[in-house]
Order: sequence, then structure tokens, then C-alpha cells
Amino acid sequence: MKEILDRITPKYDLQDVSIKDDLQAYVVVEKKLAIDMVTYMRDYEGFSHFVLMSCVDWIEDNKLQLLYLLNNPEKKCVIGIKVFIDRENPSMQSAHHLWKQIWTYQRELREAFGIDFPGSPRIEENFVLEGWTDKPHMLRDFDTNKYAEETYFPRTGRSTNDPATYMRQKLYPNQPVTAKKNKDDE
Amino acid sequence: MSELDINDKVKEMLEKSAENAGSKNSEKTFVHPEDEEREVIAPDGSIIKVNPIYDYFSGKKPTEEKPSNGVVEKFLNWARSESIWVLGFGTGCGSIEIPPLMTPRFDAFRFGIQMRPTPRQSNAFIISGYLSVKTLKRVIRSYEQMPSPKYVLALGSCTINGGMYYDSYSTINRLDKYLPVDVYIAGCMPRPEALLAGFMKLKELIKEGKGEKANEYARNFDEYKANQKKIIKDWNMPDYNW
Amino acid sequence: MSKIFDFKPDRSKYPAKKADGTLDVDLRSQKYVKLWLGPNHPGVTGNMAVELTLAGDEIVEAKTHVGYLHRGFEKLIERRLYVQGFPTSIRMCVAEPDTNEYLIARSTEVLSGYDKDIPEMAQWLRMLSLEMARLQGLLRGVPGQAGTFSLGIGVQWGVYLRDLILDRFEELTGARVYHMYIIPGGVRGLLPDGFKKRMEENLKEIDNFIIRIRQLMFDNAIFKKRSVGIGVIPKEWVDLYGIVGTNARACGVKRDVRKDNPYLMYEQLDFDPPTATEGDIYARSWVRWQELIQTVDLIRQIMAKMPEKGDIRAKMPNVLHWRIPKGETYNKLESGRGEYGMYYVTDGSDKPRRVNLRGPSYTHAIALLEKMLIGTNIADVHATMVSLQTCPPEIER
Amino acid sequence: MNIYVKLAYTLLGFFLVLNWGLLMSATLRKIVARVAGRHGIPFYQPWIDLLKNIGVRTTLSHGFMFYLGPVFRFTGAVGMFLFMPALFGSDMWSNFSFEGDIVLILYFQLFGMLGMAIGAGEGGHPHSAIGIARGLAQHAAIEIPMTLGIISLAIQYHTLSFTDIVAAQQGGIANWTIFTNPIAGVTLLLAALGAMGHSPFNLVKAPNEIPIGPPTEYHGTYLGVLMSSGVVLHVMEAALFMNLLFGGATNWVEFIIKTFLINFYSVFVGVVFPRFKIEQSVVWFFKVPMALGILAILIYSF
Repeated sequence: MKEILDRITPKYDLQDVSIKDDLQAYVVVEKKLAIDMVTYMRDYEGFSHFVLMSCVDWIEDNKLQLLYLLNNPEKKCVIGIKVFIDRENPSMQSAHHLWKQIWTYQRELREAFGIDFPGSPRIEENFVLEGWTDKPHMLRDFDTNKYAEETYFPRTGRSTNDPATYMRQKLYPNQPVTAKKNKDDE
Repeated sequence: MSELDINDKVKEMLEKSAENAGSKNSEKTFVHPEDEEREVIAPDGSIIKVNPIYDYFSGKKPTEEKPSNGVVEKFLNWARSESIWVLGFGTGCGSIEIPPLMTPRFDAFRFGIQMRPTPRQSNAFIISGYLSVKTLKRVIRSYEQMPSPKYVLALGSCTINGGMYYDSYSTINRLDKYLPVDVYIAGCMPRPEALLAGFMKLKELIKEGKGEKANEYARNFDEYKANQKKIIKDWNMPDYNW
Repeated sequence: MSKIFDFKPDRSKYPAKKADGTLDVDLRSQKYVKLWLGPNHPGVTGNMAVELTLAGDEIVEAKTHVGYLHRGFEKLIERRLYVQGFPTSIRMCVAEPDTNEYLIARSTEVLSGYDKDIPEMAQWLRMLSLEMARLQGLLRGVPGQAGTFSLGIGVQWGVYLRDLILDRFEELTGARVYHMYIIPGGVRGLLPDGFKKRMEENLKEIDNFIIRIRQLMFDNAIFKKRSVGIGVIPKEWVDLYGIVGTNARACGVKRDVRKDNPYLMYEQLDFDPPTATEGDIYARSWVRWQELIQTVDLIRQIMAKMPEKGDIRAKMPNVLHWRIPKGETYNKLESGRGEYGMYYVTDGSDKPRRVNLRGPSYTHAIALLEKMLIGTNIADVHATMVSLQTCPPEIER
Repeated sequence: MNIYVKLAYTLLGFFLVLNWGLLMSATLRKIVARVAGRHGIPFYQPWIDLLKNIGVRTTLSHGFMFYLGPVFRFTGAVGMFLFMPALFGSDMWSNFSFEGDIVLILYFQLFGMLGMAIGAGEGGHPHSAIGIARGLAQHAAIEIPMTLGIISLAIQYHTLSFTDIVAAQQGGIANWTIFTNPIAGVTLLLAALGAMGHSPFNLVKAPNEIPIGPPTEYHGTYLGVLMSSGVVLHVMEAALFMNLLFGGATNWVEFIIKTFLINFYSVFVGVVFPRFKIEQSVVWFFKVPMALGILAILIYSF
């Protein structure tokens, strides 16, 4: 894993290289180099098995993090290629020509995060939702609880407890709620 | 219903759906191009007008069908309770317990329970767990296709109050707001024994003459439809060119 | 004689293709029929739909529609504590729920640095639970292939034996389908008294079944006729489409996470994943049948090699106040359907930032299935789908 | 015998055959269940199903021909019953069989299928139409060995009359056609597998491909009529082969045993064999059964 990273780090000007163990590493690459790097890894480094394409919403940095996870069946190691893209009007080059299943991931990400992949087949089609009019459902600022309460009919009498408070009341009923705090909470 | 009424109704519906869509995202209207009104040339050369949205989504109110009186109805109810044909539509993860129900260990065939593959021939609907909005649309459509009298068994806590998915944006919380439910079977997920107990309860209800939820659905059709329309915004049905 | 009836029409020019490569199918020309298989269709695995465009009896275009089982797990887990997310997440795929348990437990352990502390006994028990889950999946899946050709008795026998394994699960964990046994930090309990003896009795019954199912399926002329040479996956597709698990092994690509990236105690077990070279439906069910034998053998090995007693839980922090530092990890295991992985991101708070499940069906049921169905008949759709072991809930989560 | 008395006996006979058919279908389903290790349905289940179907309140129609589908099917079943001697040598139970009736029976066998084709086509469901197309194609393939076998029997006995063919087989098991003309017998028995419509030739209804074929849109009373004509057809198909090959029946007990065994034979095959595809099924009938049929004719021609 390390030698591969040593080889590609100068080539693609990788910024944030983190090696988890011998078999897993994550690198951050610039947006315009990302697809190029994925192609390079597939063709020259033997990462021929495409595992997963995912997205993480870092709302505090106003960034969306795309992840291309590739697997090398020979060396049995996994590399995650991360790309940070803008959260407003997110858009990314399509990679559907590299592997046949990628357009599915792109279709899902388009629906879940609103990321546009120009040129990807059937990108505008619904994936899991139908007639969805709200904002993309996987973004952090979409509040699913509020949406569910407003849209569906919550059954009256169903109560929800904060587990920590509830357990404290059950286990130590005589102590006032604020008396003792777990040291992890501070 | 005359043709004029139909057209008015469709227009109203289209406007409504356009409004619904337009309120948040003006580009997305829920009429796909293939669902627009069009003319079709029949094999003999004549021209038929087709309006897919109306043809596929029946907006017609179901009629209430009164039970026949006295001994006849009692006798028929006995026959209905002993021959429950379940629609084979696994709507959620509870459907993994349907194969055990139909196989040597539990063998629901002993009690006259059989699976039927088409809604036209079945009279019981097992809602096996959580219902996403997308499935609910199909469930309603299948339910409306079933001939009366029909019964609904709701499995799992997800259909009662949302269960584990109470805060999910995709699954409904209470099934009885959208469809009349005869028997709830609690659990996550209910065991086959619980399912059998549910069927026994349903049999009792039918024998007592209480299995008239289909008529209730017809009576409160507007209310149920309003609830359904609140969450199902895309009423387009898949296009058959048959 | 059969050559005369083996008439294959030339479809290279018909239906015609548009400039952008999509098919030029004019539904109003009355040459094509659109047929929806599912979601309300007994021939579809789970709750999904395949939209078929037919020319005669032959499929010219297929589109998979999913989302009927979408519950938004990945969103819900972001709103729950790590331990609360645990019972939610195991419901992601109902066919083998234990795989989800292991992945989520393993991910949280790796990210919080407890993955080295898991006691050996717990690892053996985890492995036992996973292999039992694989066994109950295969008991449904192997005869299920014959069930697609309406050979229903194998399914009936298989589901009965699956019930026996579920009984053992019930004994071990207290639950029938959703066990919640592999918790973060270890497992919930030791083996009950006499468990191994009762398990051995069940395995003997399954041994009998394995022989009977061979006679019923693989020595059956019509089963061969319906499955040999149909639904072929060429070897080159394995990387192109991301095919994993038994589907990849059936076309000669020996990939098994248990061997490639050994987890738990699989290094101490003696096994060799079965392979075939043809890549058709027959080969896939043959590989699965051999896997059934192997799984029974693995369970026997595990029960023989595992220690009698030992710690089953590492010392973990209070789960109600459990915070995991910022990090990300991808963990995978070999489920009955193939490589099953989970990408887990934490941000230092008491809830995960993102959880993404990689189910094998995600590629098998959409990109691959759509490709494989073209040119086959309506009668082959169900068989192809079951032979790929599609499981819709893990596609849409 | 007075025609009215005969009519009364025929109706009574039809009632008996209907009830025997229902009981037989329950028994055969129970046998399949026992192979699977299940207990199976109660033996009275078909009657309850029939009652329940009549008790269904909603009745939908897709047009005039939709009504006629089950009616035609029922007509086919009744026609097969009417023109076949149920019991040989009995004035009361030989129904309306007369000279030349074997051709009529073959026609009635197809009649119900054609009626269903029109009715199910009107139903408008794609599965119905696909099922009907499969059914007619397969039926054409079944007809060939069956007709060849029957021609062989006609050459052997120099008659086309059912009553004469049965009469020629009386006087002991050795006189049965299956022993006097085994090649034609085997041809007809192979054709019987297809005619009974159990697996491997159940692709008309094919529950997990095109659920459930022609009757997809039929419900309630329509389905009740279809069910009852289905069970009568099963009994009468078996009676056809019983009369042709196994010496007919001289009393009801013999009738019941023989029809049951012939049906059991097709279920016995069906339990352990999966379903053919339509092209495989057609080709199968064009191979061994057709060759045997031609051989059976050739033997008696020279």
C-alpha cells in the first residue's frame, strides 16, 4: 500500500494521505484530477474492482465529499479517493464510462445529494423516491423527523425519551437529573 | 360518468398536481410526456382517444356493497372465513416470514389460507411491515382492484405507529389513515405463530359479520383519498401499451 | 432436430438504435409490448420491479425500478446514537441480518480503537453466528433456484430446514430473524447447554437434504435444460460490472473476502471456496450447492475448534455517552451473496456522520441484470434474478 | 330409454363428476403437500373455495366476450362429458355418445381453450394474452401425438366410436389397448401429460412467470365457473384416456379409481420435474411422442 502511495502522491499532488492499515488508505485529490486518477489507478495500479461511490456532507465546511472506493484484487487492498466539491450547485465529472455500475451510484447521488453528473445516463430518473418535492434527502440540513411529523400522522401517545436521561432516571431515581455527569459528556 | 365529467376531472387533477409540484420546484411537473392525452390508432384503423392518467388511475368512488341478509350472509361469511386467499405481495421485511408460514412447520394451508398472485382473485392483503410512500401507491391500487369483501392484515409495529422508522421521511406512520385495517399483528417482526393467531382472529371477525371494512373504505372514500393525496404526489401509473 | 426449432432472429438492426445509443422503441408502433414484472408479482425477488420491453417473447430492453423498500436507513442512523443505530441498521437487509450486525459493530470498534480488544471467544461466536446466517440463507436460496422453474418441493424442504436453524438462533440469541447478537465489543451471550448436540442433529438432517437436493436439481433433465447456457456472465464482466461472491466464483474468478482479507478467525479454518467456469445459471446454483456443503462443514469446524469458555465482551465505554473521534473506515465481509461492505464516517460527536452500505445486489440487480435480461425470454427473467441472488432492501436501504 | 329420463341421469352424472372432480383435486393437492412434508389442505377445501367465489360481491366486466370466456370453457367441459360414455354398458350413464364421437371429443377439448382465448383477450391483461398464446401453441403440439395415437387405435379397431373401442377392450386386462397396442398407448400417455396441464407442461398458468395466465382478470363467480369446469375437464380428460387405453369403466368405483390413477400419474411426474419453456415443450412433443405416433400408425397400416 505504502509503495503505491509513494508512487502516486507526487504524480497527483495528493494532499491528505491517511493510511489506516496495510490494506486501506484514503487520499484527497483535486476535483479536476479525480477522474484521471481513478482511471490511472484502474489501468496501471491494478485497482480493477470498483467497490463503492459515496458522498459525505460536511455542512460546517460547506463542502460535499465524494468518495471513489477501489479495490485491488491482486494486492487485496482498498484505496479511497476523496474529492471535495462545492456544496452550492454541486457538480462532478461523470465516470460512467469506467465501470458499468457507476451510473447507478451517480443516479442515487443525484437524488440523495443533488450532485449533477453531466452526461451520465438516466441521471434525471427517479431512483428510490417518487414525486419528491423537498430538498435532496441526504443533505444534513434536511430534517427527516420534522418532515415525518408534518407529513405522516404520528400516533398520539407514542413517546420518545432521550436515552441518557431516561436511563439515569431509571437507575438513580433519587438523584436530581443534573447532579452527576459522565466524564465523557464534558 | 359522461366523457365531459372525466375530462373536467382529469384537468382538475392535472392542475392540482402541477400546483403541488410548482409550489416548491416549478420545473418538475408530474406528467410524463407519455402520460399526456393522445390519440392511438387501433389495429382496424380507427382512432381512439387515450388519457393514460385517467385510464390508469381510477378516480371513481367505489360503491358500497350491502351484505345480503340473514342466514345466506352467515353461511357465506363462514365460507369466506374458511377460504382466505392472500395477495402475494411482500411489501416489507415481514414477507420473509411468509415462506415459513406456507411450508411444513406452520402450514397455513390447513386453515384454508392460500396465496394468490393476482389482486382480482384475492380477498386478504398482508401489509408485511413498513410501507414506503412508493409502495403505498401500489398497495392502494392493488387494494382497490381486489373484489369486496376484502380484509387487511397489518404486520409489525411499523404499520401501527411507524415503529423503528417513526422519523423516516419515506415510510408512513399509521396505516389506518390510508387503508382500513382489520387485524393488527404486533411485533418486529411477528413470528409465524403470531401470523396464524392473526388469521384466527380475522376468521372470528368475519364469522361475526365484522369484516365489512371494504364498505367502510367506500363510505369514507373522500377522507382516505385526501390522506393518500397528501403524501402521494405523483399519481402517474406505469405505461402499458396494451 | 432441435436445430430447426433453435431459431434465433437477427436483432442486430432491430430494434434500431438512436444516435445516443439508446434503443429506438416506439411503443405506439404496436411492435413492442411493455410488461412490468413487479412489484406485485410472485416472480420477483422481494419488492422491486423490472420494466420489460418485449418484441414477441424476447426482451429488448429491461429497466430495474427500486425504492419500494426505501426507509432511509442511512439518514436515520445519522440521527441516532451509535448504540441506537445498531438495532436500526441490522434491519437493512432481511435475508442475512447478522452481516449488518457484524459490520456496524466492527466499524464502531475500529474507529474507536477497540478492535484489538475483542476476546477470542467472542470472535468464534461471531463467526458461528455469521456462518449460521449464511446457512439459513443458502437453505432458502439453493432450492429457490429450482423454485423459479416451479419445482416447489425443494423450496418446501429447504424452508423447513431453515426453520430448524432459526430455532438454533432463537436458542442462541432469543430472536428468530433479527438477532442483535453481535453487539459492539463482543457478543451477547455464550452457547447454551447442549447447543452443539442439537446443532449436530440439525446438520445431519441438512446433510440428507443436500443429497436429495442434488438428485432433485442437478440430476434433473429439465432443470439442466432450463439452466445450462442461460444467463451467462463472461469472465471479463466480473471487474467491469463489479460482480462479487458466488456470482463471480461461478465464472471462474476466485474471490472470497474470507480468503482474501481474512477477518475473525477464518484463518484457522480449513476451507476452499468452490468455483465453476461456465458462469451460467446452472454453474451458479452448483457453486451455491457446494457452498452449502462447505458451510455445514465450517459450522462443524467452528464448533469443534472454539473454546468452551471465555470472555465474550471487551470493556467498552458507556454507550449512552460514547463518542468516537473523527475518522472513516470501510469494512467488509463475505455474505452469502458476496462482498458486503460498510463505509462508516464519524465526526467526533455521539452520532455517526455517514454510513453507507455496499450491498452486492446494488450492482447485480441493476446494471448487470438489465444487461443480462436482453435477449432472453419472459420465462428466464425470474430464474436469472434469483440466480443473481438479488435482495432489493440492500439496494435502496 | 325415454329422453327425459336420460337427460335426468346425465345431469345427475354431471353432478357426480363435478363433486368427484373437486374431491380429486383436493386429494391430489394433498398428495403434493405430503411430498413436500406438509399436512395440506382439508379435503373439503375446494367446495368452500367455490362457495366463497360465488359469495364475492364485486363483479367487474371488461366487455361482452369477457363473460363468455368462462361460459365457453364450461361448455367445453360439459361437451366432453356429454359425448363420452362415462360407464360402459350402462344405459343410464353412457350419456349421449354416438357413432363418430371421438372426433367431437377432440374438438371439445380445444373448444374451452378457444373460448378462454377470446374471453381472456378481452380482459386486457398482458399475462392473460401471453398465457393464451402459450396455451394454444402447446395445445397444437399436444394434438399431434394425440391424434396420431387415436388414428392408430382407429385403424386397429376399425372404428371411431368410443363405445365400440371400449367394447373391444372388454374381457380382461390383457385386452386393454395399452397391452394390445403398446406403442399407441405410450404415445397417448405422453400426450396425456401435456393435456392434464401439470408441470412440466403447466406453462399456461406459470405462477412465477405470468401469474396466473388466462384467468388473471377473472374473479368471483367467473372464477367459480372456471374452477368447476377445470375440475370436470380434469376428470373427463382422464376418462378419455381411460376409455381409449384402459378398458373403460363398468361401474362408478372403477371410474373413480381409474380416473384418479391417470391423474395421479401426471401429478407424479409433475412433482419432480420443473416447467418447460414454451419452445422446449413444443419441441418435446415433436420428438419422441410424434415419432412413436407415426410408428404406431405404420405398424397397423401394413
